[in-house]
Amino acid sequence: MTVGESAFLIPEFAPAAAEIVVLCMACVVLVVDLFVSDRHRWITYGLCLLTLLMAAMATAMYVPRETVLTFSGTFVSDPLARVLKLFTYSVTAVVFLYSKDYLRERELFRGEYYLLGLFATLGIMVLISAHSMLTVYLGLELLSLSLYAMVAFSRDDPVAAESAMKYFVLGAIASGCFLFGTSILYGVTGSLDLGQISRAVATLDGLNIHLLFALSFILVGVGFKFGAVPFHMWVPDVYQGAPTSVTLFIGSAAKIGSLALLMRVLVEGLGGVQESWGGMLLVLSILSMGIGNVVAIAQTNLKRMLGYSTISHVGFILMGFLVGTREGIEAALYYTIAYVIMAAAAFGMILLLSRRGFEADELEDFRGLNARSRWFAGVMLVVMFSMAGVPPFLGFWAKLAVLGAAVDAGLTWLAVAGVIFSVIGAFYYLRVIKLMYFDEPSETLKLGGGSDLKLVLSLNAALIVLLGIFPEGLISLFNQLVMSAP
Amino acid sequence: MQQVLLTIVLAPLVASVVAGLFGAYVGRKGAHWLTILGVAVSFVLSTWVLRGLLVGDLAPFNDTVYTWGISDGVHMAVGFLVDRLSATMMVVVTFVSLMVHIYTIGYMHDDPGYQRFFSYISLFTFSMLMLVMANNFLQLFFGWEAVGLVSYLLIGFWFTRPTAIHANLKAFLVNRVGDFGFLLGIAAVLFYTGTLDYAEVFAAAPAIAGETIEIFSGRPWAAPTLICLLLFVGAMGKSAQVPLHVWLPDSMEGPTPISALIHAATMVTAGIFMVARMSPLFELSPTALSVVLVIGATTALFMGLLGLVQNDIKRVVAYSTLSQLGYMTVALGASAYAAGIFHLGTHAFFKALLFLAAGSVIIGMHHEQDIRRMGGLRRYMPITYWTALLGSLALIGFPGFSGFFSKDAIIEAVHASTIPGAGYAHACVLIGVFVTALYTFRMFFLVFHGSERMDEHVRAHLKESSLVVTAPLVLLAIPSVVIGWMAMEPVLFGQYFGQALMVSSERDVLAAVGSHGTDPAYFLVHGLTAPPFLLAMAGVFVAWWLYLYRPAMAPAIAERFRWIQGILVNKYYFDEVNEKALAPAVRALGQGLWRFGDQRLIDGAIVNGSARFIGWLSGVIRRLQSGYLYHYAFAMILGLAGMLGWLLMKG
Amino acid sequence: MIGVAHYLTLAGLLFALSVAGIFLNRKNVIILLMCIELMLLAVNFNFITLSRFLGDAAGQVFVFFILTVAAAESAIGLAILVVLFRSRRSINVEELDSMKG
Amino acid sequence: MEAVIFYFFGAALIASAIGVVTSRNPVHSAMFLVLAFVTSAFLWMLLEAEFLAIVLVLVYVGAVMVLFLFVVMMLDVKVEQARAGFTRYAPLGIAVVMIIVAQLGYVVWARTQEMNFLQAPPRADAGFSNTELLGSQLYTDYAYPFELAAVILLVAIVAAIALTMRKRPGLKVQDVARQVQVRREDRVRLVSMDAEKGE
Amino acid sequence: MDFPLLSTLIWLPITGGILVLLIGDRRSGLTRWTALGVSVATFVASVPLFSEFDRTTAAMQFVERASWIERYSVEYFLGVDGVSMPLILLTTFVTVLVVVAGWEVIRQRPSQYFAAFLIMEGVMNGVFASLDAMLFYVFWEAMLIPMFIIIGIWGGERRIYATLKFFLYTFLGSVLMLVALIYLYMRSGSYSIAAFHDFPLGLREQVLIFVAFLTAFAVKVPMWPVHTWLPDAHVEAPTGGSVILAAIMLKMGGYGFLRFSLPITPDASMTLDWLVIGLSLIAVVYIGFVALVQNDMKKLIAYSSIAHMGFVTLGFFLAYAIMRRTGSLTGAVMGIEGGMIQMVSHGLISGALFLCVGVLYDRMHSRKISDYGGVANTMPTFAALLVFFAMANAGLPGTSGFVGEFLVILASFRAQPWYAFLAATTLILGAAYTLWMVKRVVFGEVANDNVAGLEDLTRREALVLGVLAVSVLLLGLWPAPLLEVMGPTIDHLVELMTRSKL
Repeated sequence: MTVGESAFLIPEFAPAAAEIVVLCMACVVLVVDLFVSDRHRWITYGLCLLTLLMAAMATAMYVPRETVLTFSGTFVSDPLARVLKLFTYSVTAVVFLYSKDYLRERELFRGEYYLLGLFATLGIMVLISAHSMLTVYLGLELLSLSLYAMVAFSRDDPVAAESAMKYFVLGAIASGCFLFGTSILYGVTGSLDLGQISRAVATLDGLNIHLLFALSFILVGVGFKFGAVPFHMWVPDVYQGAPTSVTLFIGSAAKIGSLALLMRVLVEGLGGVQESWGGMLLVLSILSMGIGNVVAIAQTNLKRMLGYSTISHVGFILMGFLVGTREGIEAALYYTIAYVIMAAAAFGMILLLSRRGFEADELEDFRGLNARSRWFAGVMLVVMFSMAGVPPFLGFWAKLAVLGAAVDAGLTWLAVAGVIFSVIGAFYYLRVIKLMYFDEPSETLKLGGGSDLKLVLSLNAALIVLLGIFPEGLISLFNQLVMSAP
Repeated sequence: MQQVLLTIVLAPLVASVVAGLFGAYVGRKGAHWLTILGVAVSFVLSTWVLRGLLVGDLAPFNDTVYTWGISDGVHMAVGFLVDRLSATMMVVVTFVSLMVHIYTIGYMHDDPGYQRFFSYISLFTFSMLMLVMANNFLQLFFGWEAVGLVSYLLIGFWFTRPTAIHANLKAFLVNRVGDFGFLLGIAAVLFYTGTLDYAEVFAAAPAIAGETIEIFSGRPWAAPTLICLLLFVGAMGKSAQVPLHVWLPDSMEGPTPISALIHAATMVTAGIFMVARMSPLFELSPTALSVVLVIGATTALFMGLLGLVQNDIKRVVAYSTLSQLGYMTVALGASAYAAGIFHLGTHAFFKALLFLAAGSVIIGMHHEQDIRRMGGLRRYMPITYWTALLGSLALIGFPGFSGFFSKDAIIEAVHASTIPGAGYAHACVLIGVFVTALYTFRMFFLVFHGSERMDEHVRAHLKESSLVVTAPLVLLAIPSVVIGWMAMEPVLFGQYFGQALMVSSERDVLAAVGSHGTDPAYFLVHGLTAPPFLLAMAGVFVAWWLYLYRPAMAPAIAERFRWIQGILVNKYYFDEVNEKALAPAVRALGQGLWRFGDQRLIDGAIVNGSARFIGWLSGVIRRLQSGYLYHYAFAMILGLAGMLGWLLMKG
Repeated sequence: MIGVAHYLTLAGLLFALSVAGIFLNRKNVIILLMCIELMLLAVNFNFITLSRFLGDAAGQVFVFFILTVAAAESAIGLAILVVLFRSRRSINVEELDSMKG
Repeated sequence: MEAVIFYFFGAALIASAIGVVTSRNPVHSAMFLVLAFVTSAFLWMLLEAEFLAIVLVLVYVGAVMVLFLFVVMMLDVKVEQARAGFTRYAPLGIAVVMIIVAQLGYVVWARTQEMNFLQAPPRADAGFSNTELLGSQLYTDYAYPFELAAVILLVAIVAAIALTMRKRPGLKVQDVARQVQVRREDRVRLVSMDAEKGE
Repeated sequence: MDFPLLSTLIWLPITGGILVLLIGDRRSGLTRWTALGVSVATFVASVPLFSEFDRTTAAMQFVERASWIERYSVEYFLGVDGVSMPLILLTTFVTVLVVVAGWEVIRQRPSQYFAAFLIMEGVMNGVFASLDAMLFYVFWEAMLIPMFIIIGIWGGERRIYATLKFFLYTFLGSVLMLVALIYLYMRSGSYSIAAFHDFPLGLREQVLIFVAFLTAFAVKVPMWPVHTWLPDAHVEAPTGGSVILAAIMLKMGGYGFLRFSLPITPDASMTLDWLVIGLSLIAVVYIGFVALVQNDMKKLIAYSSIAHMGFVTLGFFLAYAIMRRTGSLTGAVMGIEGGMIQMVSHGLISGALFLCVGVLYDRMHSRKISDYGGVANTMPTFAALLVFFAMANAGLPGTSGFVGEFLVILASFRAQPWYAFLAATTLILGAAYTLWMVKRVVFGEVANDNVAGLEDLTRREALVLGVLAVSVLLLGLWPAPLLEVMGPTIDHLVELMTRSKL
């Protein structure tokens, strides 16, 4: 065992400018928040949004010609990373914005929420740019630990605490498994660097038992993060138990983290044994689509239902990955982003409807919404149909992309299974619409929520419609990203 | 020529539309004058056309009016074929229609649906003209169904009467059964000849004589037989042949002018006309002709028998109509098409006359229709009485009257026919003559002679009907008496119909009938000694004996032959079977398919069943999400174990 | 001769034990947290073993980070535990079932 | 010698791990865990990871486990309620564990023998410093992860404080600002009532 | 054609619908007039489609083509031929009537009601005008949304069951089609329907694709045994919804068979034509019996729709049987033309019948036959029209209902006399169930006080029904223009569907 002979070079910091900005600003926020009274908490909020804006600028302004590795190869900046980061900032900003009124009404409007949110965002960014199993792990933990804390954030709520505990324990198991797999992988390939792992894997026999052994354990971690069956058990409980603003974060922004995890570890690192993990994902995918859709039907709690809905969507995302072709990966990326946009709007609606001392997370709370607000009933309608995969909304194209990839790879039967499950799934989305439109309202209160929330939520829905009618842009974006990757 | 024909057709249509849609504006007078004018125009022009054709001024017309549509190279058009056959029909139709229009003014005088009625009957005239003037199957079917529609509307004219609306539905449906066959027949025609145009079909007909088709595997049928039988099913429906006759007696629920016009004189004879029109096809299939013969004969006799036990004046006439239609059909079956058409014509006059006379009686009796409550009306309604007597004599075929010539010709023709079933048919028609006379004069005696059995109130108001009622009676009585004498020779033995009817030489029974002599006088003399005359006289005598001379005898005989009486009163149980067995069976089948097939099986088991299954599955899987952390962890570990197991099997 | 397989097997057993501890333990959340520590220990064992046998320091570095994260993790875990106990007055695993289905 | 140390501490490690899992009393579990860490540290020494072995004992046993014990004590979980034993599904659970052990055993034990490229390198020189090695790596190649680790600790701190430091909800505190801002509507409710009708 | 006529027909009503939504319910007068204006404008805009149509060619006309999603070669590709053009006209025509029919009846949220119908109009036009399979699919599915809402909000008591059933049933059918379309795209590299027509496929693929298409279209048509959503949806839908459902949406299934199943999978169609023909005949006979025993007017009409649509599918699939039996294709075109005319005609007639039921329902709030009787006494004009439409429904010659049935029966005799025999039973059954209903509702003595209090048609209702009656009559008396328009297209279609792809 020797000291690294290779001469150490001062790393290039520019690619990580965004991470640096976020970290520094997080520290600033931490300090500022100490001196801000509750009434001026908006300063913290504003600073957080500013942070995201600055990070976005940092990311957008750094445009290298090609993939850049830095920090001794632990950090990578490639087009995919930059795009995903930009999505992360936007979604996080939307999450922060949606959450503001909700938190304020629950007296949770404290700096820590935003701070943890920023750290979680940082975790996602680290995952996105990870180029070593070590950074993958650290990003994952940074994200997870922040999320655990955020779930438990509503301290007096026993349900929240319970869900946080479940999330924590299961998450720890998952990361334990992930680490165990990583250690074996380290033994097999002799490296933690994803590039070297990839190269090492390429030289190995695809059926190398240790590699597959490592893969199984890693898949537990990936599956858990995504919430794929059978590693999904936390999803409904956490979605339901966490404060809605946190559910929103987990359901939207955090999914980009999961996506990055899968992209980096499985696609980049272990792309050589795609057949093996594809096969395993196939099972996870079918189980997720099936169980997610079927069990969602029985739910009465909207957040919980959306949790199961997430599981089913994960099935679709995995369908894209398991195909293993570029089309499949492209489709999975597209699907994930589409899902994130839709989920943000869905949870945004719950936030919009909730008031002080009242969570609008039961399906019943949406009863007769059309009579209370035609506009926001329309927003929810769009979201639900989009999630159900009915054209001309965004969700349809996402499904189309994934199904296309599956059919192209000769997995037509899987596509058929997928669409049949999505028909089952359509039932519970329709039920929400049914409640909003066909039933009489049980209350006639005007909707609360600030105008900023309403505006952004409307824009969010408009985006779903627009990207449904003009899907070309987003589709070709991911197409270029995937095609440009080595 | 085309303009003339169009005018003939459209005049009643226009009148009908105006009277129907703008009845409120034109008023009652306006409505009846307008429609009468329309029909009168048609009648006059029709007569002109017929005359032209007979004299030779006009050549038969066969041309397209407009193209209805071209599909797959098949030219479907609305067009007219006016030869002597159709021209004759046109005259008969328009004449009877005109009479009925006039008569209606009196008969429907107080009815609130006055304009509507006129509109309907004018529409009917239009439809019937379209039917007889058609030069292709499509238009034939048009007219065919259109008259059915109007018949439906008119039977149910008094739509508040449950019996009327029951009857019209029944009429329509039974007719539809016929149309069902008819349409298939048309399809068969198209299949074999590739065209719907009469002339082309007839031209192509000989070529298909040898074709066969396997309807049931292993049993080839001759194509013409199939075509003709299918077409004849249509004729059976419209011309009320057994077993599709059930609607006609019930159709008497409609106003009497309708019974006269539609259900005696014109529409019901459409089937006869159609078969005659299709003679080039029917001549290709002796089998089909036999079927026609047997069915006609059966109808002729057995429907006549039913007339014996009816007490409703209109129903007696209706069963008589059925029986006479049977005679016409028999004529067709025996290939004596001309005789059939001839009887059609004479029957149109005398049967319309009888119906209108019955209507006149009904008016006089204040809408009492039961002949058991009539009697001795001779004194109160002389014109009706005398015209009815003439009609009755014509009906029973009293020598010299129109019915005599036509019916005798048929009986002779059947006698001369040699196709299978001819013997049975001959027997039927002979007995039928006796039966006809019996029920006709039973009714006649009960209504006009004997004791006055109506109540005082009715009797006090009994009087002869008004001129608009009696004038048509008189006008109809004239042809009823003379038309036979006038037309017999050219129609039956001459070249009256020219090329319109076709009879193959080996079955030319009319030629055989006419081999001894063709003039009416010969027939008259010959008829006086022939069995039909004797049978008819016997019938009249028996009627007199039973109903005038010894009124007590009839119930006694009825008592004696109770089971026969029962069968007859119940009309051979056709209605019972239809209404108590067939209709409930159909409804039960519908209910079964609906309740069991649709609701239980498809909806219940499959559709809702799968929904329930998913719901159940959801409930089950949901329970796996127990809420317990260790179960969650266990699931993850199971997943891990599963993946490990899978890879170990692979690696 | 004690080879790499010996160490890895030992770590594997440790891992299995900790996993078993997690889902067989029906009573106390704290023991769950301890099992997690045990699990991380097993992972660390693997890394150190492989680091040694590969002659590569990266494994040891990884362990260093795992230890750090594990400390942070237990801090948060225990904090959640405290919150849980305060709000429910119980840390019994069997009573953590208010959400299910 | 190496084998003796390995088997001895290995056995001790497994035993203490079993102790952790099966103890009825969380305090006992914690103590077993400490024992497991310590025995591990010995084995790590055997693997020439001296720095980590020491860190494990110092940091883990010294800080983290103390934290555990502290929480156990603080929450004052009643010992008698703990661990009523394994429940009826235990056989199934144990079966699954056995399956996993078998799978692990097969791969790690049986198949790792094949990995002959994993040969133990010769023992390091006496002058070799494991600590120095790690230190130089951490501050150069692993600077980025190192920073991230720091952030994670920061998150832990923030989270722990945010979650556990609190004002008691039952505590009655005067809020002057709110008192000053009080408005009439907050205190007086105007009720409009129908005049009574004398019937 | 420079002016984007088809785009106008799609987007004008959709924009109009959004506009109506924005106007809202408070100014309901303005809402109604805007809706009417938009629908009339759309109808007027659709007239040139007919008048300018080139009747001599089977080629697509009024073509618009632009790239939409390059990544998947999805194009915004519109065009009509003799098959789709009449259906677009039917759509624009019926929508006007539906808007007028809903004029005063809809009091609850009129703006959403009218908007839903306008948007649906645009989307339905899109379905018929799309020449790109994915564009088609987008419209095809999007159509479900407004319909789901329409039935759900303005429907009857069991509307929720009905609308969910409707949605899921049709959704299930169409997602399989989606997979088939994707498959075709992956094989042929384009979503152009014309490209699918020319693309060679093996028999096994064809059969699978055919089955997928069949599921989608059979549900929509609907064919037995996937028809059970229709009675429920019809019964519960508001009048306008039933009309659109019956008049247009069912037609999409038939259209799909012509546009997709037959030309894309000719060999599979040939192999499996017995299945479609069998199901069609079952629909005619079985459903005829079921319709007979219905005691709800709308349900009865709904079942009659299924039976009538059986003729459509029967007509479409006769070609192969004809070819097998007679060795020539004579009659194939007739069957398809019959089916097409049946579609148009059924659109008018069943639409009219639903409007008639709606007229009664608005007055008495009951659809049960037994609640009526003797309506003719109090509503003579209405009764006359109802009897007329009933007769048309029973296929009386001179009405449009006859034309299609006639042609299909003629053609089916060529294929197999028994087909014709079974199909022709509709003459009896159709008349039986329709007229029996008419008898019980319209005729007889005034059944109860409610009926006695009925008022005859308002001018608005009379206008709508009158216009429909005239159309039904016109089409029945002179179908030649329609046949002329379809002729070349269907000739071409028959050529495609009989050209083996193996």
